[in-house]
Amino acid sequence: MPPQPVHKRVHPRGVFSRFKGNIEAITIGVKFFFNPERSTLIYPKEYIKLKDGYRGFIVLIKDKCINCGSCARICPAAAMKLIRLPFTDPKTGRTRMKLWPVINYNRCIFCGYCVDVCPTEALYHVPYHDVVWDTMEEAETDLEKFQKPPEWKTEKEGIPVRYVFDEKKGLVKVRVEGEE
Amino acid sequence: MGALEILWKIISWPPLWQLIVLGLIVPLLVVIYILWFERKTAARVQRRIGPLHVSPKIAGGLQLLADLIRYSFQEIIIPKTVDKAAFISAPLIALILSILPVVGVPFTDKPEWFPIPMDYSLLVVLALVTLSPIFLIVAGWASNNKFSIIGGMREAFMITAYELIIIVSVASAGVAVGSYNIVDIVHAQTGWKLLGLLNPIAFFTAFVGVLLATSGFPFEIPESEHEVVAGAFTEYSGLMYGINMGAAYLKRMVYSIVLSVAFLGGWLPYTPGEGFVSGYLIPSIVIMVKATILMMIFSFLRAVYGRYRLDQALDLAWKIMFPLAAIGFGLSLAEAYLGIF
Amino acid sequence: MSGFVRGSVGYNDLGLPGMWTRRIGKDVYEVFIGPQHPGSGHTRIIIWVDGDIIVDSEIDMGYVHRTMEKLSEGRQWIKAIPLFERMAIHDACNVTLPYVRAVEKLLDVEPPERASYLRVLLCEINRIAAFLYGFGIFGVFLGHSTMYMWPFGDREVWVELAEWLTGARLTHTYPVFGGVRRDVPAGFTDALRKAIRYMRRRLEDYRKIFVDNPVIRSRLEGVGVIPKKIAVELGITGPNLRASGVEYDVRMNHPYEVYDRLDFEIPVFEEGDAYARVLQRVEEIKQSLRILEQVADWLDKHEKTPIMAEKFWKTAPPLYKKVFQEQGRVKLPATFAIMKVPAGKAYERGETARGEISYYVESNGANKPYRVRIHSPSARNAIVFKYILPGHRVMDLPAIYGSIDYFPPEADR
Amino acid sequence: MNAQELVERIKAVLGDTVKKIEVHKGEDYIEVEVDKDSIIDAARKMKEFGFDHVHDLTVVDYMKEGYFRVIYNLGSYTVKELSYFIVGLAYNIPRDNPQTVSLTRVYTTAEFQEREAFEGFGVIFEGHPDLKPLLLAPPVAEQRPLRKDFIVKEEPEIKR
Repeated sequence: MPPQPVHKRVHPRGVFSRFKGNIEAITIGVKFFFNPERSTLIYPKEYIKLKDGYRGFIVLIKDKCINCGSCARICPAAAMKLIRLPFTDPKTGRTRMKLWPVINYNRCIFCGYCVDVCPTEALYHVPYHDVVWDTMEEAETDLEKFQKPPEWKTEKEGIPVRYVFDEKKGLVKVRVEGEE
Repeated sequence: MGALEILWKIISWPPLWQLIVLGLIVPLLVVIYILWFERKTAARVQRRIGPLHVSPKIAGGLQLLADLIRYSFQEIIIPKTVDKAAFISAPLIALILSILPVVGVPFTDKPEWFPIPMDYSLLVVLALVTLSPIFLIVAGWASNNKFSIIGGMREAFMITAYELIIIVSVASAGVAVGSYNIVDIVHAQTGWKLLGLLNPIAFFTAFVGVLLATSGFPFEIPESEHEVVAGAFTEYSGLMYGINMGAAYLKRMVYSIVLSVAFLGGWLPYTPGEGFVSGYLIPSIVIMVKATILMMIFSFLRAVYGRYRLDQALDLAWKIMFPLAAIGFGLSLAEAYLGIF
Repeated sequence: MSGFVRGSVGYNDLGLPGMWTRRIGKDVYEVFIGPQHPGSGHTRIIIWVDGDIIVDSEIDMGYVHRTMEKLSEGRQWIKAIPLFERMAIHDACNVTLPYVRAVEKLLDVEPPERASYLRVLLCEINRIAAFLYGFGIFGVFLGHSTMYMWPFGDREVWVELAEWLTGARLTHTYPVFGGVRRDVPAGFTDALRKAIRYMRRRLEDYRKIFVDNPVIRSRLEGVGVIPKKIAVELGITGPNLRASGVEYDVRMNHPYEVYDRLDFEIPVFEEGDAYARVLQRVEEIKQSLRILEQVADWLDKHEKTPIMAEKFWKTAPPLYKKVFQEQGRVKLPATFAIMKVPAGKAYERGETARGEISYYVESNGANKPYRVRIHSPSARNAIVFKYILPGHRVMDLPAIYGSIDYFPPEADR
Repeated sequence: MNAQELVERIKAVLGDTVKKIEVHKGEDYIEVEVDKDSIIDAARKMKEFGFDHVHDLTVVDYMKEGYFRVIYNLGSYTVKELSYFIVGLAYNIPRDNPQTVSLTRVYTTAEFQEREAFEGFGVIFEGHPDLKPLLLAPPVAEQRPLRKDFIVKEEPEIKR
């Protein structure tokens, strides 16, 4: 059934509803004052352990890469670049120049196009994105750096938590323990 | 008489005591507590945690001290275009004047501990509390900033709204008892004959009046952030801004003290005895606790209400609160006639 | 009445609103609200006040302008999706969907049914999140700090859902040409139902503390009234238009995706004041929850079928199909990066949280758009500040600004 | 009502002023090309017909052909059967002398949109009450950034 318009009107206001409104507002304030339903994340003492499939930092598996360059071509922010590096084929022993992707996290917008367009699944996301670099140069990767995930300090220092959906409280913070 | 004894005599001279304890130490502690409470209560209602990082063990209690230190070390910027003398002096005078009314409040019924013994103390207090808003307007005017001037003008409008309400409704306490001496008013309330219970209308109007006067929610109009940035304080920075804000809270404290002696029975149910502890310390603590509870209620309302429009606040003050205050006054007269006190 | 002019408009013969005010003279104060003002966002509203009454006003936008129309001409078709998303990142799916649909029109591609449902799913999640965002901003404009924190906290529920579905909190880049990028993960619909029930309960709390709060009602009732005729004349859009009594919603008048198969209402309020606009948004959240329930039911009942159009999915290698089966993730065809779109023009619109967004897309057969013209809802609503503000008090400015739910990055594009 | 019927009705409403009518993909967008001189007249007629607001004002720069195409995309809020469609009221103006008339007297909605077209393309709308840049700062607007000869430099994909 297609949507239908329904006309509504603002309910009028009288002395009684004013009084009732005040009482209701104060009551609910008092209710939350005595029973605060907090869900604040005390970052970085706690950090969210993100779900699988989160589009975080991108890592290259060099062995799978076929140097097609699709990732760089589809990158909307021009963060993924192709660099020319010599590559020695282990079978034939011949050295050729090949195009390899590297990423510049100063520009990356984490859209995940590169991961999704890669025909051999040579790129994958790691489920975090909160890393601080001291300089802009550090955020640029070379081919070596691109092959391992960036160092995640938050994980070492904080307690992993996860938010669970709840009917009463919306999101409930749960500690993640013993999950590896 | 040794030198120590003379020194002790000087220090324990009530007016000096009042100056140090009630004028400096107690307000600082109370304001720090109230600011902390205000932030924490808002956080609780809003499902947050509130200040935490400075001292997590006592729920961020030292956050305010940290803020204070930060304020003190911030650069005080005085723009070129302001009227310097007025710009600097207005907040200082406002600070002094906002705490001044305490001189009229006896915190006990033993005359030797009075700051200044007088027979019309309630009226004197009411007269003194009306002084400080002028300097807020001066501060706004001296800032030479459009938002400051608008904020100052709003404060000027608000004075016309709240002054009469507070005076009429607090004065009705004196009318009911038949004396404007605060000691008499408190004495008359012994035996749970609290004026706040016997004349709830006057208490309510006085409460709303204080909200209006101290720009507490829902009447936070003179410095409403989203229209006039910070009202009269827009150009102030660093400690000067802190002084301005502190003056507002001191004003609220003084009003709360007035309300708690006039309507909530002052140092009752405790009966002051002889000596410093029984005669002065405990009664004043009782009063401060009552005043603090009132201030906590004021702070709590911040979490529940938005702000009224200026004309609506004036409407409410003149069309509803002022007649109510007059009715409260009449109720007090009737109670005095019936001889309840 | 000599010496008095009506409102701000001397040149318009349409009789737009505004009360009788004095001519701008030397006793009129010029106040610049913004762009650094706490109550303006990244825009500037210049008002001329006579006492407490706004005599004339003008909006000066463009502080966060990014020339998206021009930028899109320089990049391939698919690269424009993440770009346009940045207009309103908390409403990302709604904002990009019409562009995707316009290009699909040119490509002659229809998304599969399941993809359509998934698009609607994310659109409605985004819509609720965007409404809650608007409520938060509105609350704090009226000095109601609790109403700032609560919707922002509850918005997290929806953002979390969107993150679970798409892998990103805000800039989902979810719809692509021919379908969507991910299928629903296991257990998603249960969480969605929990979120729906939770939101329904929370709306009652909002009503108590904000919507029915007498202070808020006093601030909003009769303020910023846009009568029906003027709403149409100014061409405002979205909940603001419907709060003025116009029965217009793109989901109803020009149904896209599967909206014509879902059972929901288009609430319409008659009053046209700021309070009606608030209630309008509350009602729309309720309707969005209804839509989400139906989408959740549909997703539970139906098998996992491809969510990419046959044209692109047919040629997909086995690895792609394996990834989809295992992870629910659609690998994009490599042609997307260099895809050429047949020449032609397409016009597509969609209903975002703030109103109707429309894309005029023209292709000349190249791999880049020839011209993309975006008209975003906030840009269409901006005209309100010029014509509705005069005659109100200065303190009504935040009330009107908040009730319009004006979002500068979206208006500036 | 389908698109063909609407085309017939628009023809009847506008009469001779119509130069060309095109129904674009999706059958919901109709482009009506009219004579530049009769645009105000055509707009008045369309407004009476039921297209009560300017949905969007688009200018397309055809640099090679040497003209701008100004398209007033009209929509309807009040007439339900028309609201499905968008009608683009289009006309061409020469690129070297982009002078035209403003429709603000007919459609108040067009005011901000004409300003936007003015800053992006330099199209001068005569009779506009307040023709100045809307989004851009005046020095940037001077360069008419939406014209095709304004090139935005993008980063190449391959690092040298």
